[in-house]
Amino acid sequence: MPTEYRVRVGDREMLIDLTEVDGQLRLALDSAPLAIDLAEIGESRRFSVLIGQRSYMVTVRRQGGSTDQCYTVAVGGQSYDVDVEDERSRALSRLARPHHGEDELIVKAPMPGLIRKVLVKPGDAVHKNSHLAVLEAMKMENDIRCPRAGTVKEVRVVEGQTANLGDVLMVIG
Amino acid sequence: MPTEYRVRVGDREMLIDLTEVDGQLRLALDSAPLAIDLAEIGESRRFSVLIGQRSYMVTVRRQGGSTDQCYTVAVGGQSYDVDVEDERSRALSRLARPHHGEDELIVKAPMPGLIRKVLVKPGDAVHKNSHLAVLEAMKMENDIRCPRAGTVKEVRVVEGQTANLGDVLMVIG
Amino acid sequence: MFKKILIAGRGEIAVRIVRACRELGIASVAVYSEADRIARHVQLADEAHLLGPAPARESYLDAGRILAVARRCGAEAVHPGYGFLSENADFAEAVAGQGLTFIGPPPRAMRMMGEKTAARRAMQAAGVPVVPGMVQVLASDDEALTVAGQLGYPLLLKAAGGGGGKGMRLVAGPHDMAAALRTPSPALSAPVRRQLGEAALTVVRASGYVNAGTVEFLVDRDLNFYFLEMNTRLQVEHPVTEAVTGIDLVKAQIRVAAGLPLGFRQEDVTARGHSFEARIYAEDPDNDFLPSLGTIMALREPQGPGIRVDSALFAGMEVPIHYDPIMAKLVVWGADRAEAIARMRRALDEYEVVGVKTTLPFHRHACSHDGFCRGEIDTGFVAREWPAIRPSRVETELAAAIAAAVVERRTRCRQVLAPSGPARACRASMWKVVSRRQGLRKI
Amino acid sequence: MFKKILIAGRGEIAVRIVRACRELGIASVAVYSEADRIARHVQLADEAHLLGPAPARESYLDAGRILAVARRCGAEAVHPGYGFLSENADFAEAVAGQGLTFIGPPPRAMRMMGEKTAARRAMQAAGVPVVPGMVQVLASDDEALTVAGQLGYPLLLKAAGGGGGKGMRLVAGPHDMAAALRTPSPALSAPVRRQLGEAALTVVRASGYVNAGTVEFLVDRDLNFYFLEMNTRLQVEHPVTEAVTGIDLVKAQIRVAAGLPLGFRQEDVTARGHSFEARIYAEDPDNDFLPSLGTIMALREPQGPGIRVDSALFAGMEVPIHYDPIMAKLVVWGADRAEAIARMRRALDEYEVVGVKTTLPFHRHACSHDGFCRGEIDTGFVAREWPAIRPSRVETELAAAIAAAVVERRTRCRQVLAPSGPARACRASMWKVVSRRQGLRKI
Repeated sequence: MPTEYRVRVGDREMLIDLTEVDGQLRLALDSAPLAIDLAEIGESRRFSVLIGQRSYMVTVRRQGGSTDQCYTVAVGGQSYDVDVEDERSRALSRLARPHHGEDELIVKAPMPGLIRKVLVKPGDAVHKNSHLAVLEAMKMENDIRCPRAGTVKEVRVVEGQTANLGDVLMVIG
Repeated sequence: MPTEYRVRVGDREMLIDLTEVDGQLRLALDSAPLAIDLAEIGESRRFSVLIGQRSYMVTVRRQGGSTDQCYTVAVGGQSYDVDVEDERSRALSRLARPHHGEDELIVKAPMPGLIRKVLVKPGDAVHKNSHLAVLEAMKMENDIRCPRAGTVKEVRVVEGQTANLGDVLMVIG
Repeated sequence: MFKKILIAGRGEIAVRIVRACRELGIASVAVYSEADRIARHVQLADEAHLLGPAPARESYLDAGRILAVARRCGAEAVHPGYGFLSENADFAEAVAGQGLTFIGPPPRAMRMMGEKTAARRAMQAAGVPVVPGMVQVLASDDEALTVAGQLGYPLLLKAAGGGGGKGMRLVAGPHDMAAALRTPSPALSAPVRRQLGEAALTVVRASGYVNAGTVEFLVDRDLNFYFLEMNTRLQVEHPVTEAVTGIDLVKAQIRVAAGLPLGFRQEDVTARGHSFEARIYAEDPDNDFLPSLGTIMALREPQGPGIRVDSALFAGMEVPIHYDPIMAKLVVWGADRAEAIARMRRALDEYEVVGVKTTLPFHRHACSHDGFCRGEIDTGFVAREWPAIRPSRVETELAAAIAAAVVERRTRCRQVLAPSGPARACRASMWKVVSRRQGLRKI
Repeated sequence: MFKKILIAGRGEIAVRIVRACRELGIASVAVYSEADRIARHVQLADEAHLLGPAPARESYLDAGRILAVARRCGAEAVHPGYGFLSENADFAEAVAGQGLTFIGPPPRAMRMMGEKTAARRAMQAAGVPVVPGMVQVLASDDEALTVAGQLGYPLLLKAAGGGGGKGMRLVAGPHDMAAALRTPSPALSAPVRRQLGEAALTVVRASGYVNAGTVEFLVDRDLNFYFLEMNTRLQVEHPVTEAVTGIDLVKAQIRVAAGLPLGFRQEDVTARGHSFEARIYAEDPDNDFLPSLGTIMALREPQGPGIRVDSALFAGMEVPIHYDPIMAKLVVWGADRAEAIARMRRALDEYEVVGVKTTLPFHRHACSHDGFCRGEIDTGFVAREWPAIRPSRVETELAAAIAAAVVERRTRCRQVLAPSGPARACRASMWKVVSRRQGLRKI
C-alpha cells in the first residue's frame, strides 16, 4: 500500500503520509507528525475532524467524470477541489501523460444550463471578450465570453443541448 | 416475479398487488386499483408518497437480525413494524414453519440496555408481575416483570451482558 | 375561516404559507411541476397536485391549470405567494370568477400599482412626493440617455412591467443587500420614519388597497424621500417585520381575505429589537453570482435563540434549473442591532449547504465587514467591496486535504480487499484514525 | 470579557452555550467522552478535548479531568450547563481555585440551596412562606409514611440531595409537563404573580445569590404559594423566558460572571406574548416512557415563524446509553396563548425523528387535548390522560404498508438482476411508480 500522498488544494501542495500502526492511522504533514482525529458520521462521507484540538466538519465527495483522485471537499462553508495523488500513480502518470499544447484554451461551462445560442464556429477568429455562446440557467441568460484572442479550434456543443458545470464547450487555439 | 404481497401492519392485514405496466408500477389494494405516486429522496430509503393526493413522508428500514421481510416504517410521526410476505414465500413458509406452543410467552428486551440482574433461573415458578430481570439504560434501572404466571423455560441472557431492543431474554412456559 | 387553501407557488414561500395554514387549522394544497415532485412544499402540505411540465409557463404560470386543481380539490381560496402570478391582476380576477377568494389586494389596486410609471403619476396626484423626473416612460435607449443626462448619474433603472426585482439592474446580487437596508435602518431618524409611515398610508388609501403590500421609497443623502413603487404582494423579506412586531403577516393576510378582523390596530403594532434577513440563493459568489445547480449532499441549518429559517432545502434535493434560485431565508432577531448582527454571523457560521454553491460565503463576509455593520452601505456595496473581502481559505484547506487523503486511502484499501476480503475490517482500522501522541506537532 | 470558555457538559445545553459564546466573540471549548466523539457540541465548538471513557464519572463528572483540560487549553472560565457538576459547590470552588471563573452562583449560595431541607428552613427564617410540614428530613420509609399521614395525599416526594429532577417521583414523564406550567400560567392572576416575584427576590437576597437561578414555588388550589426550592443553575426551560422577554440568559450569565453590567434593569424586563417548551426525550411513550436507543436514520426539525429548536440531534447520531435522554427542546412563541399552542402543534407535526422513539407523539397529542389547551393540567395529567389520547394510526398505516411492499419488491428485483444484471434499470423503472389514471380508486 502506498502511504505517501501529494495533495493539491487551492495554491498549496502538501505531502501527507498515512501509516497504519497497531490498527490506527498515523499522519505526517510534510514529514512532521501531526495530531489529528477523524471520525465519520454514519456512512455519509461526512467527518468530524480534529486537527490539534480545532474542530471541523468535512464532507468529501469524489468528482464524477474526472480522474479517480479528484475530490470536492466542503469545510467551513467553503468548497475545495482537492487532488490526491499517491507517489506511485504520480510516477506512472508522468510517463503516460500526453503533451498538451500550452497555448490551447479550454472554455468550460461556468454553471449547468441550456445552450441557447452558439455564436462561433471552428475557424472563427475571436477577440478578448468576444461572445462565444449563451447559456440559460434559472431564467437568466448568461453570456459566455472569450478570455483572450485566438481562433476557435473546436465547438463541442450545439444549440438546445444542456451542459453540466465544467463541460468543455469550445477549444480556442 | 411475484406481484401479490400480504402486508401486515398493526392489526390490519392487506393484499397489495404490484404490477409493472409500460415501465410503471400499478398498485391494487385488496384487488381495487389505487392511485399512488411514490418518489425516493436521493437514495435514502426515504419517500414522498402521494395516496390519492394526500402527501406522506415515509422512511423504510429493513429490520436487521430478523427475517428478510420485516420492515420498520416511519410515517406521520409514528413507527410501524410491517411484515411483507409474497404469496409464494407464504406458501413455502406455511409448510416449513414449526409448530410453536400457543402457551409459550417470549419475554423481550423493551429497550436496549445492560442486563444488571437476572432474578430467575429455568424451572422457577413465576407469578404475574414477578421480577425477572433488571435492565439498565441511561442511568435508570428498569424492572422486567412477568406479564402472567408460569414456569421459566429458558433464560437467554446473563448479568453484565447488553441486550438490544427486542432481544429474547427469557421464555416462560 | 377557509377550510382549504391552494398555494399557487413553490420554494420557501410555499413552505411558509403551508405553515400559516396549519397554524390556522386550514388544509393546505400544494401544486407542483414535474421538476418539483419531491420538493419541500410537496412534502409538508396536506395535499399535492401535479400541474404540468417543469417550465413555469406550463405549470406555475399556467392560471388555467391552477384553477382546474383548485376546483378539483375543493379549495376555497388561493394564496399566490410572491413571484409567478402574485402580481397578476388577471389571475386575481380569474380566481374570483371561479367563486374563490384571491388572498391579496383587489385587482384594481394591483393594476394601478403594477404599471410603475402610472402608479407614480397617480401618487403624485394624491400628494405623495415622487422622484423628480421619474414619471416618464423611457421608450428607447436614446430617450433614456437624454433623460439620464438631465437627472444625473448614478441611476437605478427599473423595467415598467417588471416584477420580482428581475427588471432592476444596477449591480450583481442587489437582492442580497436589500433586506439589510430595511426595518429600522440606522440611517433614518424617528421623525423621518413617521413621515414615511404617513406617506405610505396616503398611498394605500389613494389606491383602494386591501391586504399586505409594501410601499417603497427612495431616500437621498438629505433624508428627502420619494415614492418609488408599491409591491402588491407579500414581501420576500416579510419575516423581518414579523420578527420585530410579533405579527404573523401571512396569517393576517388570510384573516383579512376571509373577511375576519385583523385582531390588532395600528397603535397596537410596536417594534421590539432589531432584525436582519439573509437570502440564501443557489448562486456562486466567486463566479459573478451566476446560478449554481447540483444536488444537496449534506445540509445543516442554523438553530437556537433569535434564529428563524424559512427554507426549501433538504438533503437529496436537486436544485432545479427552471426557477428563481432563492433557496432559503435566514432571519435573525436581536435585542439591538449589534446583537442581531452577532446572531447573523453566528447563524451563517452554522449554516452548511454541501453540493451546491450558495450566497452563504458572501453573507458571512459582509457581516464581518465594518462598514456593513455600521450600516454604511449602498447599492454599490457588492460590486465595490466583495472582491476585497473574499474569505481567506488557508485555515480550512488543511482539513480538506487530510480528509481527501484519508478517503483516497480507504478507497484503495477497499479495492484491494473487496469484494472478497473483509472490507469492513479495513475500514474499522482506518476510521479510528488517531495519532494523538505526546510530542506530536500541533498546528 | 473572557476570550475562551470551557463548556463542562454535553447535549443540547452544550450546543446552546457554544452559540452564546460565538455571539459574544468568545472561543468555545467542548469536552467529550469516548461515546460523544461525533456529538453535535463537538461539531459546533471551536475546540474539542477528550475527557475519558463513556461513563459520566470518568468524564463529565470528573472534575479533575475537566480542570486539566481547562488549564491546557487556556480557558478563562467554565460554564457548567445543567446537570453533571452544575450544582456542585465543590466543583465551583475548585474552578475558582485554579484562578478560573465559574459561570454560576457563589459556592456559598449553591450550598445553602443544594440541601433542600436546610434551604427551606433558611427561607422560612427570611420570612418566605414554605409548605407546612415540608422542612422535615425523612430518614426512613416508616417516618415518611407517618408524615404522609399527617399531611394528606397526594404528595410530591423529592430526594434531599437530588438534582436534575432525578430524585422526584410522582408519575412517568413529569418533566414533559413542567415547562408547560410556567410563564405565564393561565392559572395565576397578576397580583399573585407580583407577590411571587417579590418572594423570589427575598429568596435571592437572603442567600447572597448572584447569576441565573430559578426559585420554585408550589401553588395550591386557593392560590396560596410556598417556597419549594431554588435551582442554582441555568434552567432547562430558560428559552421560555428568553422568548417572552427577548433577553439572552446565557449571554447575561457570561456577562455577569465577567463582572460586566447586565445591560438591563428589572423594570426594563417586559414580557411579550406567550411561550411553550416541549422536551424531546429518547423515550418511548407507548412503553411507559422507558429510554429508547438507536441510530437517527432521518431527521427533519421544524422551522419557520415563532419556532426555536435547541437540539443535539443529527442524522447518523447514535443515542448513547450513558446519559440523560434529553435530545432537544422545541420552544414556540406566539402573540397569545392560542397562537403559541397552534404553533407548537404545527411544529410538532413537522418534527420528524426516525430511528429512535421519542416523546414527540406524546407532545402532539397533549397539544390536541382540550384540557391541556385550556391550561387545566396537574402533575397527574400524564398517568391519567395519556392512555386515553393515544393517536389513532389508521391514517398512516396504508402509506407504511405500500412503501414497505414497494421496497420489498425492489429488493427482490435487485437480487434477481444483481450483481451481473442492470440493477439500475430495474430500479429506474420501479421508482417512477405512478398509477395515476382516471377512474382509479382514491382513498
